[in-house]
Order: sequence, then C-alpha cells, then structure tokens
Amino acid sequence: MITHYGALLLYVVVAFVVAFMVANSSERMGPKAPGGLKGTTYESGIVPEAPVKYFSVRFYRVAMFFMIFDVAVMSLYPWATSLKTLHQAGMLKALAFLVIVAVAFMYVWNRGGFQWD
Amino acid sequence: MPLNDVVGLGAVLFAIGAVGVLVRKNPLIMFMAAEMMWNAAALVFVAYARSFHAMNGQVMAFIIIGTAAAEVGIGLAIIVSVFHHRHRLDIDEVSELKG
Amino acid sequence: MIWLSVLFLVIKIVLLIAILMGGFAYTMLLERRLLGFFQLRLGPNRVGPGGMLQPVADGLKMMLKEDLMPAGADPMVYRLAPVISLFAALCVDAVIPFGAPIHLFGLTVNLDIANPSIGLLIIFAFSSIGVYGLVLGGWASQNKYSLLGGIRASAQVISYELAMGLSVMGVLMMAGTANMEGIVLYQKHHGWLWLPQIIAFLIYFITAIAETNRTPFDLPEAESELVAGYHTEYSGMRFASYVVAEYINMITVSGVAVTLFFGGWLGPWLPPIIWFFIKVAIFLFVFIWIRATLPRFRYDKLMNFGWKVLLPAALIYFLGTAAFVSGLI
Amino acid sequence: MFLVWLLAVPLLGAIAALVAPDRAAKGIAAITSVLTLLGYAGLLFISRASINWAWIPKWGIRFHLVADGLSLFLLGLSAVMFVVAVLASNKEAGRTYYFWVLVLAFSTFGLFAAVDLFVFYVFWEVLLIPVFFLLTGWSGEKGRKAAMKWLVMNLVGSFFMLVGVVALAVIHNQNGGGFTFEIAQLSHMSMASGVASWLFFAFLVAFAIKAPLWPLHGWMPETYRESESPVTAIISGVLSKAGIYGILRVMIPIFMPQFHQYQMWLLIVATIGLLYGAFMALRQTDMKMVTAYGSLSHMAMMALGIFSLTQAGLLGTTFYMVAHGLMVGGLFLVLGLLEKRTGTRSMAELAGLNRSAPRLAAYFLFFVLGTLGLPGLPGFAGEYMIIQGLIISHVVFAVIAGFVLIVAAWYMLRVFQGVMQGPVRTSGIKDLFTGQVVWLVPLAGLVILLGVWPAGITSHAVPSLYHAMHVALGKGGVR
Amino acid sequence: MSYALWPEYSVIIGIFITMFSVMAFKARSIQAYWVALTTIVASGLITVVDWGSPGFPASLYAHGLSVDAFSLVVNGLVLLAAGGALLIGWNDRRYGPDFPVLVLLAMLGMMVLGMANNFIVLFIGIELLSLPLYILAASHGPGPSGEAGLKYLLLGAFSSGILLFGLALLYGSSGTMVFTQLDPSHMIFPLAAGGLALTVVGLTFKLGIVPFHMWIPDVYEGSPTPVTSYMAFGTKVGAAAILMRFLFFGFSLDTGWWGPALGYLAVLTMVVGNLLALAQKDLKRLLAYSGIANAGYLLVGIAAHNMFGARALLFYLLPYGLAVLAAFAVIYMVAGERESLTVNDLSGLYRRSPWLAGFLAVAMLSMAGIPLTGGFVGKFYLIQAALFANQPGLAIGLVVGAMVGLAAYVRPLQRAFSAPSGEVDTQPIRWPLAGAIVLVVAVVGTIGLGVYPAPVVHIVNHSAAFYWLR
Repeated sequence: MITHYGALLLYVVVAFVVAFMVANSSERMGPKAPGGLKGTTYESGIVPEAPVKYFSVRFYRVAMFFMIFDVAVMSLYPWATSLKTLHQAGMLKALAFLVIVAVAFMYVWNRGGFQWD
Repeated sequence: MPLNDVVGLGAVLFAIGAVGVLVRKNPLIMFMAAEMMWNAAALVFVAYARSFHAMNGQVMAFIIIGTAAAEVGIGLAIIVSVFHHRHRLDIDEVSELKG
Repeated sequence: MIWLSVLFLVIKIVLLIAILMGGFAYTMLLERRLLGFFQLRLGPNRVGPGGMLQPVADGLKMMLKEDLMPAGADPMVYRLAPVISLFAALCVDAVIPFGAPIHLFGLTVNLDIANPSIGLLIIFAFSSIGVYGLVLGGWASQNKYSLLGGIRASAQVISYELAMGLSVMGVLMMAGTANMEGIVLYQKHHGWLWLPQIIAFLIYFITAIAETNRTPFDLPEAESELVAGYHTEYSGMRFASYVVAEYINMITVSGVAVTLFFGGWLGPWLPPIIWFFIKVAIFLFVFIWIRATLPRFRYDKLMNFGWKVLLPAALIYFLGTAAFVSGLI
Repeated sequence: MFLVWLLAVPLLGAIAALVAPDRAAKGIAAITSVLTLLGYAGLLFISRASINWAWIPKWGIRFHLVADGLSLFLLGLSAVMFVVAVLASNKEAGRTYYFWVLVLAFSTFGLFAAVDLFVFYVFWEVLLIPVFFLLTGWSGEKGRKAAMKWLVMNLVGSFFMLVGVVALAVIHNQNGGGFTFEIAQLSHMSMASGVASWLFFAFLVAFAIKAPLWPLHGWMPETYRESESPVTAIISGVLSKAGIYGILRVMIPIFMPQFHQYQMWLLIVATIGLLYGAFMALRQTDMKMVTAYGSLSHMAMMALGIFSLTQAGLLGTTFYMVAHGLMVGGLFLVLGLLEKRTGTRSMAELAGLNRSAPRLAAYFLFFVLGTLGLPGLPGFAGEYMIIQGLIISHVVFAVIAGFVLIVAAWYMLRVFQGVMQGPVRTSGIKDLFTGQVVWLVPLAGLVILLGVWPAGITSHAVPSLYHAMHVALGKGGVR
Repeated sequence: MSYALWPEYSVIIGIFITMFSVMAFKARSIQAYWVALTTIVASGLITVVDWGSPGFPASLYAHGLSVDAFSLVVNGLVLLAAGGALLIGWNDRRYGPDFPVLVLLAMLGMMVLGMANNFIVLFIGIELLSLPLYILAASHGPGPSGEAGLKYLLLGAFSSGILLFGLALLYGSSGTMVFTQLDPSHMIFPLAAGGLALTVVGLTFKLGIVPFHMWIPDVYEGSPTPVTSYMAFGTKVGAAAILMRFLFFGFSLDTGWWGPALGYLAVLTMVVGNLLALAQKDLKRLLAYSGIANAGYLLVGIAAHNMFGARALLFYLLPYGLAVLAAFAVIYMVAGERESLTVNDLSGLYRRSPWLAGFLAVAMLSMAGIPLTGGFVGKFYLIQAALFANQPGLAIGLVVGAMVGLAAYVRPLQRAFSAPSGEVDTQPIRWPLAGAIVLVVAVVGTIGLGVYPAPVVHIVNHSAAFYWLR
C-alpha cells in the first residue's frame, strides 16, 4: 500500500505541475507584442515615478501578533484531540496555559496592539 | 528514513544556518539563518525521539518551535524599529556603537 | 495489489483536479448568473444553452491574451506567485473526503487523496501557503496598488486564521481526532456537530469568507481603492490563476465546513458523494448570496473585527467546549 | 584591649573627620592620633597584648593580632609618625585628606599586629588605597601618574602574595592540618621544596616591592617626588618598613630552608641595591631625592641584615627599622618645611640657610647625622649590629656595607653643606615656628633616647626573634 | 502538594498583577513598579521560608526541576538583580510602561535556570531569560538602544541555536534529557563529545566567555543603564548556575572532557577581558569588559570542578552583583538624561557629589578585589578553589587578570577624585530615592561581605552541597 503521505506527495507534485502549466499557458499561446507603455505599471494613468518599497509598520505588527498567538493555538491541537482521555486534570493544566495566553492577549489589546490607526 | 540520514540532514541544515549567520550582512537573513539552526536541532530531536520511541524529544521540538515563534516576533519588532528610518538592511550600517 | 492502489490513486488525482477545475468554472458561472438575478438582470446566457459554455469561452479568451510583465518586476517571483496561489488551493482538497469509502476489486478506496491522522493540520498548512501567492505577486509587480493589496491580503488572512484555528478546535475536541474521516464518522454516531458548535461554526464561516478574500472581506482587491489589488498587473492565464484559486478556495472551505460541522457525506437516501456536493453547493450559494447582499468593510473595521471580536469569541467558546468535553462542567 | 583601641580609634576618627566640616578636620585628626598614641602607651605596660577572634570560621580565619617584641615597636613607630605627620600637615588640606590619613593609620596598625596571614594580607592591601588617594587628590597630573605607578606595582606584588597565602593554607590543609592561616602553625608544616621555592619568591617579590628593594623600586622616585612631605614621611618612615617587617614576620619562620638555599643570591642582590642607592643619591640635585635614594640604600642594608641569617643581623634589622623610620621621617618633614619656605628643593638654588634659619638648620643637621649613622644616634647601633651579622656569615658583604657607610656620610653631608652653609643665596627665610617645634622636639628626643638606649628595643625584641628563630631552627636555623 | 515552587508561582502571579496594573493605569505606570517590587519582595520571603522548610532537595516533574539549596540561593541572587534593576530604573518614562513586566519575566527565566535538571527546562529558562532582555535592551528607541537589542537578538538566537544542536546530539547519544541520568561512560563517543562541546559553547556565549564575548560591549553600551546592570548581574547568575548544574550533574565523572578546556577559556577570558577594559573610554563599555573578565572568574569556579569551585562561584556572584548594581546606579545618576558616560565625564565627580564618588570607589575597588570589600573575599575563595583542584595555573591567571583589571578600575576613580582640569559639569546631581536605596544596599553589602563574610560563606557552603547528590 501507499502511505497517506506518499499519496499526498504525489498529489502535491501533480498539483504543482498542473498549476504551473495553467498559470503559464498564456505565455506560450498568447501573442507577443511588447513595446509602448505596456511595460509600465498602472497608476491611474499617471506615469509612475518610483516603485514603493515601504509600507506601514502596522502590517508587521499584525504579523508578529499572528506569529505569537498562532503558535499558541497550534500547540493546543494535540491537547485538543486527546482531551477526552485527559479529563479534568488535563483541562486544568491547559487552563493555566490558556490563562497566560489570555492575559497576554488582553495586555496586547489594552496596550493598543490591535488598534488600526 | 534511516536515523543517520535525518541527523545528517540536521547537521547540514545547522551548518548552513551557522554559516549564514556568520557570512550574511542582512539582519533579516541572519535571523532566518539562526532560526534554521534551531529547526535543525528540532529535526534532530524528533529523529532521535522516534528512534527511542520516546515522547520527550517531540516535546522539545514543540517547545523549540513555539519559542522560535516568540523570538521571531520580537526579532521582527526590533529589526523593523531599527530599520524603519534607515531604509536599508545592512548590519554593517548599524554602527553607531563601535565594535 | 500495489499497482491497483496506485492506479486508483492516479485516477483519484485526475478526478479531483478535474472536479476542482470544473467546479471552479461552474461556480463562477453560477455566481455570474445569480448576481444577475439578484440585481434583476440576466447575466451571461449567450454561449451555449443557458450560458453553459461561457466558462470555456472565458478560458480560451484568457489563454490567448498577451502575457504582460511590468518592466521593473522581478520575473522569477512574478511568474511563480500565481502558481503558488493555485497550487496551494489545489492541494488543500487532498484530505477532504468526498464520500464514504467504497469497495472496488476487493480494495477499500477512500474518496480522498490521503487520509492522514492530522488531516485538519494539513488543510491549515496548505491554505497558509496560499497567501504567499498573493503577497509575492503584489510585491513582484512593482506597483503601489499591488503591493498594498498583497500586504493587505496577508494581514487579513493571518488575522482571521487565528479565529479559524480556534473555531475548529471544538470539533476536534468533541471528535477526539484530527482525521477528517474520523470526524465524519464521529458525526455519524453522535449527530452533526453544527448544533453543539453553533457559535464556532458561525465564526468559522465568517473567517472562511475572509480567508478566501470574498466580499465583504475582499479588501485586497478592492477596486474602489486599489484598482485590482495584488493582481492589478497580471493578465492572461496568470490573472485567471488567481481567480481560479479564489473559487477553488471557496469550494475548499465549503468542503471543510461540510466535513467538520455538517456530517460530510452523511445523509439519507441519496449516495454519499451526492450529499456532499449538495451541501457544498448550498454553501457556495450562501457565499454568492452574501456577496450580492453586503457592502465591503472598511479596512480598520475589518482588522478590529478579526482581532477584537472574532478571536475573543472563538477563545471563549473554545474554552466552554473544552470544559464541557473534559467533564469540568 | 589596647590593640582594639589602636584599631578602633583611627577608624572612628576617620569617619568623624569625613563628616566634620573642613576646618575641624585637622583638629579631629590630631586628637585622634594623639589618642592612638596614648592607647599605644598603654600597650607598653602589657607583656604580650593580643586579640584572637573568629572571623570566617569555615576557612579557619581568625582575627588574630599580637603586639609582641617584633611588632610592638613598629606599632610605636607608626603611632608616633602619624601624630607627627598629622601635626605637620597643611590645615587647608581638607577633610578627605585627614580621612585617608587616619584610614592609613588604621590599616598600618592592623598590618603590624597581624599574625594571621589572611588578616596580614587584608591590611597589606587595604593600605594601598589611602596612599593611592593621598597621592592622587593633592597633586596634579604627575601625582596621578605616580599614584598609578604606586598602586599597580604594589598590587602586582600583593597579588603574588595572595596566591602564596592561599597556597600555604591549602597545602596545610592537604597535609591534614585543616584550614588555618596562622603563621605560627603554617611554619611547622613541611612543603615540597619546588613549591616552597615558588612561594618563597612570591612573598619575596611582594615584600621587596613594598620596601622597596632594588631592582623592584620603580615606584619610589616618582612617588617620593610628587607626594606631600607628611605623606612622604609616612611612606618612607612607616610603610617601607612593612616590607622588611613582612620578611621578618612571615618569611623567616616559614621559608628558612629557602633562605639558606638562595642566601648568596639574596645577599648579592641586596648589596647591589645598597651600592645603587648610595651612588644614585650622590648624583641627585633634588634634596628630597637624595634622601629618597639614601633611604633605598638603607632599606638594602636592612635586607642584608636579614639575609645574613644571623641573630645579630636580624636583631640589628629589627632595631634599625624603628630608628630609621623615625629619622628618615623626621628628615622628610624638615625638608618639607624647608621647601615650603624656599619654594624649591633644588640644592643648586639654595645655600647658607643656617644664617637666617638656625633652628631649622639644627634639626636638619640632627636628622642628617642620624641617617648617616653617627655613633650615639640610633642609626649607628642598627648598622653596627647588621655589619656584625654580615661578618659572621660572609665577611665580604660586611666590607662593602662598611664602605657604603662612608658614601652615605658623603652624600648626606653634601646636602647639608650645600644648603645650610656657604654664602647666603636667598634671604628672608623664616625660621621654625613654635608650633612646628612642638612636634620636632619630641621626635628628636625619641631618636636620642633610642640612640643611647637601644637595649630598650632589643631586649624586648630578642624573645620574639628567638621565637621566630627557634621555629626556623628546625629548618636550617640561624647562626 | 509541594510548596517548593511557590517562589516561582508567586512571581507568575505577580507578573499578571503587574500586567493588569499597567493595563489599568496607562498614563501613570508607577503602580506597576510597586506591584513588581512587592512581587520581588514576596518571592524573596517565600524563598527564605522555603529554605527552612523540610523536603529538600525536591525533584519535581520527572526530574525536570530540582529544588534544592542551590536553586534557592540562585533565586535570592536573581531577586536581588531584578530588584536592583527595577529600582535603578524606577519610574523612568524613557523605558516605557512594560519595563517592570519585562524585568519580572526575565527574572522568572533566571529562577527557572537555577532549578533546571532537564534539557527542556534548560532551554525554556534560557529563552525566558533572553526574550524579555532583547526587548529591554531595545526599549529606549531605535538609536543605540535598538542596535544593542538587535545585536543581542542576533547573537542570542545564534548561540541558542548552537546550544540546541548540542543538546540534540547529547540527547541522541544518551537517550535521556535529565542531567542526572546522563552517563558519559555509556554514550556514543563522538556524538556525545560534539554535543557537549556545542552545548558548552552555547552556554559560554550567554555567559560572555572569550572568544564568544564580542557581543557584550556593544550590547552593554547601547542598552539602557538599568537593563545593563540587569544583564551584567542577572544573566551571569543564570548562565553560570545552569552551566555549573549541567556540567556537575551530567559530566562530573568525566571532568577530563571539559575541565581543562574551560580552564584555558577562563584564563583567556580573565586576561583578555581585563586587558581590553584598560583601553575603554566609555564607562559602560569598561564595565562590559569587566563583565567579561568576571565571567572568566566565574568560570574558574566551574573549571576547578570541585565543591570548592561550586561554593566559590556561588559566593562570588554576590559581591560581583552588588558591585555591578552600585556602579550602574552611579552611572545612571551621573548620566542623567544621557544614556552613556565617558571616563572624562567623571572628572571632579568628587566635587559634585562626594557620596556618589565614594560609592563608585567602593564598587570599583570591590571589582578590583581590594580587601575589606566583598570582591576580595570572592576572589580569595576562587583562588582557594583553584589551588584545591591542583590547578595553580587558574589561580595565577586569576591573579594576573585581577592585576590588569585593577588599573582599568582605578582610572575612572582617579578622574573622579582628582581636581578637575578645565571645564567640568558643576551641576549638582539629583538623587532618585529608589536608586539611592540600591546604592546604599549595594555598598553596605559590599563592605559587609568584605568585613564579615562568615554568614554568607555558611549559606553558600550549604547550598553547594548539591554536588554530592549525584
């Protein structure tokens, strides 16, 4: 038998090939007529001056909070799947963890971490 | 997969990460390289845990991942705050402190 | 036997990709027609009977368009970004069971590509890759709108991902497994989970809309602000790939919702696989219905909603479920 | 209890001086030092005062101080010199000056009384700090350099000694004797000769730097040149004796075999120092430096007395330390007064001062004669005993030492002649005030007392020395 | 129910309350400082109570934590470090309202390090200690402080990576994660040796041992002064404690594997650290190099690998920490609005504030190892340990290092005490009450340790008894 992961690997490879072929098909099949202003980026009809490289720090902030809380959430998955066999003791131990996460969440909220603008 | 191959892969990743930290100048890349070292260690832990049929190595890997996330959060914050007004990422330009 | 199972696998892979592509095509058609009806107009009905061949025409048109690339773009990343998006969308469906296992030639065949014990995690893993397609495409275009669209997309997706992750955890706890088939089987014996997990389901549904960048959360491609967001500069099939990815994602999240909360393939009288597609279709209809009904969020409201409403709500409901499951209350 | 008094009074006085206003500081310091001297006087009536408290019991460290024949007179020297130095100090020097002087007094008393090696080391190193600040705070950039040199060189020595101290205790423990730093107990143990040699030189370097003995005298010229004359008097009169005292107190009981082993080298080096100091003194034009190098030569003389490893030599050194301390201290103080009046120390610029300042000239002459070893003054008795010891061990060195005595007379009298006699070069030099005579007279009296009655010290010192030598006897002994 | 972990529990509760008070009083965060201080005091009291309570040493969580006299002493030192840092930076708006929270968090990490008996706990402790410190280092804006944080972060992540890989190899070669169950004689040799080497390198990175010290001067110079004091004291306590536990528990039977190597490193560190300190103009940099040198002294205790080494190390941490606290408190006060202070800025400090000058003198002299200060007794103990271990080289190295270092420490003192030449700042210096408390405690403690160290020696001797548990 093929293991689940072997099957998954095969599918992933096939999916990538398919996606690649689909996305690049017009490169082969479409006409080629470069020139003019086609190469410039669209900026509501104005000739763009310089490409932007920087954007608001708020996006970074979101990324950081996601990073931290997502790992907290992900680390609950194994616990959640086996919670039935862990009973109340397991619940209480995880509760300690969750309280810490919750306090951290409240702290970030209160200090304006989630404030957009 | 044979244990030795996995550990060898871990060692290679570790070496790449270490060289990356030492050679590269961009703090983001350096940071990524350092995280790679961590993940190499996590990989080796998991590999050995499987071969020992023990859980503790897996737990360690879990904790490594979690801590790495926290470290990345802090790292991004510091890197962004330092380079926000510099507009270039090069560790050699961070030289207000001599040394 | 091994060859037989490989053969089945190959058939399943081909079938799945075909279903997804076809599903995309007709979901799109369905959306256009439905939107037409909602807005008291007809929608596309010229190509084929009732417009049934419209997707084929669209596809051909897209393929024959000129493939443009902005002068300052990073060619490698620019080419790769839509591929990533589409690839991730295709991959997520690998672990969703489309029907009850069937028996063929003495072999039990699951109607999914793979059925690992951590199915749910695999779904999250692949769906997280999708956002790279958006943000890299936005960055590689060297366009201000694209960049902002890509960044917005990633910020939005990760903001809602947390609540989504927490919302499905109730199901996980009640079923006691992360295996998709196991979850369905649990519902077979203990009833569908949408009722005990009603809040979690609502949260999941909202976040699912946001994850797929659908209205009212389609800020990354908000045409009133960002022209077309991250795919402003894309044309031809590259542009189409993004659209395909979006619709396949819709199908996927519907499938996941069906599997987790509505008993997957379970249902009376009809064959399981039909039940599954009926349920998915209902979800797709709701998606379109919402698009036709609701206006777009403002960006700050969207972020606040994700972090300050959905996440705490999901956390609290999750805690309640955990307390219940563990027997604490 | 008088020992406690000796330690506590300067410390309390120091704190009092620190918190008192600037103008009261000198008064407090003077009272404190006189009180200390009175406490010391009490010590003279007790046969063998000692205190012995547990300090860090886990390491076998005891706060053990003894005033025996070796230390008693050095304590006395210190007590006297501190009174004199405080009285001779500038009134405007400020409270921290007197604070540091009194802290210095405290640590000096502790050092001279300690018989526990740890305690000895503690005081040994603590006394560097006040001197450092006394050098730093009251002179300019040059003074800072001198202070640095003083501190670094002395610390190099004392850190070597630290290793030696700990190593002795550790070896004692490994021999099964438990942890102790008591010199009397450490002297009974046996050591591998290689280790013992290393430790011997570690201690020797420390003591030689402090004395200073050639070739480790590097800090001396600058320090003497840059320091205030009371500070110079204390350094040369009291602190330099600590080096010689350390050799007597610590090394003689513990390292007797090594002394025998390296005796010839030690004698040669000390003799070179003797000659070097004398000839350097001849070349100087600065009066203070003449005295300084002369003092270097005298320190070498004391070292020779010890290295002769004879009873006479050791006894002579013990006596000569006290005598030399009083005399050279007095000489530096008189030189200080002279400098204050004339504004220079260069011999070339001064002549014929005995006309305008006869009393000053008289005291100057008195101390000069004392240092060059005039019979009847104590220097003579000390040098006599040392040379006697040298004759017993190696007569060659006795001859050289005798020769150097002549050179000493030459350079000291050259100073006196040049400065005090001859045609008057600068007029209007004031003579001594009564206030200054107040402390010069007792000092001179004390010197004369020692000169005519050296047995006052030697008879007391002999039993203690015998004790040290008795211990040493088992390890080669002294003749 | 074991009460052994109550010092740590109380800190966790304290962290929560501190966070809540930051949340409640956003604009004025003085309440958070008070809560944090109360937490530290309470934890200290519980530690003291724990000391007398029965049931020690306790081994909890499947040998993950080992609560014994050693860990309690480490607790005490860590609490002192945290309290000092908190008081020096008391209510300073520049460092933001999170300052007390982060100080407590890092403190918790250090406390965990003191108890660790397991790779997992070791790693958690190290990271719990490091992560808040990264933020603290960068907490004063993106300028030098941000750079310090960045450098600390990068090097910290790098060293943690090395440490982790070393631990992974050790785990692979031994099959256990518990220090006390490591049995070098049954390990696969090359793997175990490599793992041990990498682990020790990782830990010495944290401790700041030459040649892994290059991050320390920059980080110390750029960080806010209270944070620098915290790093110099607290981090060293934690790193030294865990290094000693790890080696003494896990590899006490095979000292040949690591003893000589650490000995050479110790000598190198002491000499190089002090030599480089000589050339420094910035006072915080000077203290950074002194911190490196002091790490070398600490390593002597470990390299001596006998019970005297353990005791001496534990003892030395206290006078070193007190001197660090006093020195940085003075720097903080004299620097005022600035964050750094050069040696020349000290000119005439004696005229401006004689007390500050005096306190600085005590701190510096203690670091230099002048008798009647705690630093001397500590060095004395270390020399004793080295000689007991029959390693005179270590003792000589320590002495040489101390000699070189003395010149470095005395230079600023000379500046402070000599009459100022030319233009100097004559503004009187403001004395914040909290900082003054730190100063007085540190200085009195330093002198007290020097004059009568017997009680502390007693405690230390008792607490290093863990060495025989193995």
